[in-house]
Amino acid sequence: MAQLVSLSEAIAETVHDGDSVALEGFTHLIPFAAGHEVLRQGRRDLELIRMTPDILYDQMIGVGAARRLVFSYGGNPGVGSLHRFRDAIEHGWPRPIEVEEHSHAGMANRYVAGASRLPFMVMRGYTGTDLAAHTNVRPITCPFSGEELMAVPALNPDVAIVHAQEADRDGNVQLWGIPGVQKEALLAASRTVVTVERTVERIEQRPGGVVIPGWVIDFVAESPGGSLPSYAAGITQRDNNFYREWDVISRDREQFQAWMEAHVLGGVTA
Amino acid sequence: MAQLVSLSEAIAETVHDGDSVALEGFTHLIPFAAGHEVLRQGRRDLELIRMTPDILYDQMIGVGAARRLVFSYGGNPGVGSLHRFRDAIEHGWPRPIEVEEHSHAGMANRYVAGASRLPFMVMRGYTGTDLAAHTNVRPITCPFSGEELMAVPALNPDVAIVHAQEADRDGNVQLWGIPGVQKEALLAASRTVVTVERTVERIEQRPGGVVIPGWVIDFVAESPGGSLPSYAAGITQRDNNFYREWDVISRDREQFQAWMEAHVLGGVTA
Amino acid sequence: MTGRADGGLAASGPLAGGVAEAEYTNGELQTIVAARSLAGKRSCFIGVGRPSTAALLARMVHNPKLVLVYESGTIGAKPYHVPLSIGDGELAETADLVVSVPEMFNYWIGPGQVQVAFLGAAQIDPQANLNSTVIGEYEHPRTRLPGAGGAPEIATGCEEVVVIAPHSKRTFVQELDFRTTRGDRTTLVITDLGVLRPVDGELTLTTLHPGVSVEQVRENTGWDLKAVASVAVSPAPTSEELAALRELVSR
Amino acid sequence: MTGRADGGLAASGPLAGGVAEAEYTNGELQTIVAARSLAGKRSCFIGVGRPSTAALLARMVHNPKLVLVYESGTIGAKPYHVPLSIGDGELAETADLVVSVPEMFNYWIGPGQVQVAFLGAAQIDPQANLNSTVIGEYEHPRTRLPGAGGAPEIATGCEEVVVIAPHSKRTFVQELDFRTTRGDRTTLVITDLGVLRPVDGELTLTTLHPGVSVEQVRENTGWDLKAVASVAVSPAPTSEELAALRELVSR
Repeated sequence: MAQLVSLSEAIAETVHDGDSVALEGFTHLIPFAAGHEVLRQGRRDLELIRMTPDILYDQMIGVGAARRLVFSYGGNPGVGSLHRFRDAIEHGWPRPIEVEEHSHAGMANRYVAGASRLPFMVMRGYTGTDLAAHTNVRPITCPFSGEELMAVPALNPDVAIVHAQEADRDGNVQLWGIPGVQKEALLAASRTVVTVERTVERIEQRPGGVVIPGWVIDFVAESPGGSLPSYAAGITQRDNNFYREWDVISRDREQFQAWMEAHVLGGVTA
Repeated sequence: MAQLVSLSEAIAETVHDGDSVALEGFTHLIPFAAGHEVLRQGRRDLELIRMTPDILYDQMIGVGAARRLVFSYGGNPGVGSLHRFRDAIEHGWPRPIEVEEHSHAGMANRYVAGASRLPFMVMRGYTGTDLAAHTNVRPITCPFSGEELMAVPALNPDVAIVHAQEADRDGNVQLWGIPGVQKEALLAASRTVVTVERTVERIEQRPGGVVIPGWVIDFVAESPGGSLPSYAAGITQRDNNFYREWDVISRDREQFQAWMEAHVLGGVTA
Repeated sequence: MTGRADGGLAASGPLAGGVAEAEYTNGELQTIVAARSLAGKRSCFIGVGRPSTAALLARMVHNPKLVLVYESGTIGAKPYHVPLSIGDGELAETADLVVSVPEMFNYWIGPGQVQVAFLGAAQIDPQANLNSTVIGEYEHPRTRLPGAGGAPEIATGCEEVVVIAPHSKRTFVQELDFRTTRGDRTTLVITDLGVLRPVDGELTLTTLHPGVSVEQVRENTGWDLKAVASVAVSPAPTSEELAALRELVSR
Repeated sequence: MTGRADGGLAASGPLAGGVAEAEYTNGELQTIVAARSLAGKRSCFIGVGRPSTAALLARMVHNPKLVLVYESGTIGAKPYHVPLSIGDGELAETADLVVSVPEMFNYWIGPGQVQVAFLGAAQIDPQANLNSTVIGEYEHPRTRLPGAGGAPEIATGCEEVVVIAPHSKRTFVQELDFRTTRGDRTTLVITDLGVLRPVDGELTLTTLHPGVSVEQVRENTGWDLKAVASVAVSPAPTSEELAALRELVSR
């Protein structure tokens, strides 16, 4: 049964140095506030997992919190490069980062396997690309047809963190709009945190609403605006300008560090 | 793009003698009217596929329309036996019927494989039961962990028929309440029919609503009350009394035949 | 559709209520004992029939937060009436969430998200393996039963399996005609005569319902049933339990 | 996030409009030619940038029923504005249905439910294979690109793949630095200079934009580009196309 706690308590209870952590949200409901709290608590050596590492992971990589990145698309959506992500891979700044990359279909199926507590899932993919040789997938033969397909290994993060629109007092959660892989990430992880825009007396299911019962969640923390500059459909708006501004802020190491100090770390030495 | 036609036209265009046909609906939205139309059109030698063959398939088997049954639970929900199903298997009346049976999890995953156009899906199951030796599943080894799991082959019926609450004029369909495996059955099949309670100007998505776009459906036919004595959540009520009465009607071959003649076949020799 | 325990209340004869003050049938006691087994549990997978009645009773008397899961896809259903089928509209209307059948098995049952399962069967053997497929030979069955339904993966997915079955030699057999479902995770078998639990891998009599003798249970079991050294006796239904059960089935 | 074609409108120089009456940029023409390729198609998978602009233009001018699919899970999106990201709220709000990412790939993209895909890339080779992973060596890249995203399975799932890319030797290369995505199903490569199609398995120049010469295209291609015997010329934008495109981007 989910405990309703403060964001700092939720992160302190779940995220430890060296953990594999998935902060999910596919272009929507990205848990920025929770990721920033992880940085303020000074976590290090994280294995960061995320289909679409965008600005949040650029920030986490840029301050040196990650030793490893598991992903399928690392870009600033609609804008271009992630400069901190590139700097870490191209120049090892502020520290070298190990990379395991997949296609979106591969990552999605890895979460499905994780949520299903199966060791792998089967798909058509990777064959005939250079990805197959550079990542962790293995061929598998259909025992009925003999067709060769690809197996992708389950993703079972130590911690999954997602953002949603609302929770009730039992920690039942509802999100709506683009649902991404959040349900799978929560069901696949050992420990789970959901940040929410608001707490409600009773969840009324919405059109397109995805309800996740409180008994599969460890901690729920209120965090209004907790996905900005991403957004929570129906409650906050995506700050498209900030996504463009980030391209400028993040190009330069010093400018990036000053921005993080002023807006995220707030004097805390991460 | 779905064509909006009459029920008789939809069935005539899609269901032929010898076809494999899945009329799905898991304890809800069972497409009785469409199944009855298949019988009135005199179809024979069908391979009937359905997780939970209940009264509708008891009727189809009882008139001798099926040569084969693929299923996971053949009972009258909450009441007991399906007498026509039993008579066909135990005594070959009115004709012998071939049987391929699975667990629910197996059938569900066979539909998932079918909808995904993959030849099989992987699951934990069948091991240590007598089912494995009597049905079409094969062991498969995880290429990462070495664990032995089970592969179930894809289900891709010639025809899938489901019932839903509503469609718009482009044949986009919405159903709500218990969603079962209807989406998977439609996406897995070569030809598809959806019967609906009503046609609406525009689909407004409901809480729990499953929307299926018209461009993956061949035919939509209005059939108000088309899932009775099953039900369409929010529109019709399940006729629990009829499920109990069926136990009596179907026990006796002659009584069954008279009932079918009077209520379904209407003078047509099936 | 799975887990339907046979034997309605009407079929059970009254047991002398030497211990209890109220009169009750052994079928009522079986349901009440099943409901008690859900005290302190988080979630329970149930089929229709006695398991549903027991789980609803548990929510009324012992465990108002108990999460009921039906394989039709309804999670957290709070039905007011005992449902006739697992697809009854009230289940979806009152559920916390409703999922597709593939999601139910792949994300909820298979990974063990549901703690306890109530299952029924036509036959059960000393290792608690279950048969719900055929009586007789598979290819030429004497009685064709409904089949596996969700039981095989429910029985290997949930942490604990509770079997609810009428106690007779027809049901409690040395050798199953067909092994539909594995008994590895069965912790409790609740009958109209008493309760069996696995001891060293074999179902053993641990509790008798009031007024039932060990001999009576042995006579109704198709194998040489062992009993623990000191067999307990089920507490008779309390007046609260009995009143709640009767109110529930009369709705 | 996949399928973003580089090169905004502003980066394209004007082409002399000898054939057309209106002035237009070659970027505008590229978008217009891409939009025309969607006439008569049922559904199109698109990323952000020029593919999105082209697909919205196609819905305005050529094919109002065209179904737009974004990998964020929005199927049948009808955005009024060209979206900045594939997760823009307007996509979900206007979609016929919104699905999870696993469902998008497993039920819609993989099985070929979506007819046409628009993709972009940093590099393309003569067999239309694409690189969106690295420039340089994988372990020590000179430029780390965003990576595969949905492209590999989109390119093998959809019936027809249309690549939209700026025409330069940097992009059109003999050998990819990394093969991210297979080119088997590519039917069309639309650039700011013309159109290439596979002929006997090799991308071949079939159409020039007005005012562009075969030599000019060859100078901007990193392999010895073949051309068909009689190269066609793209019809210049109609005033309707141009007006619609400009209205669209000004929203």
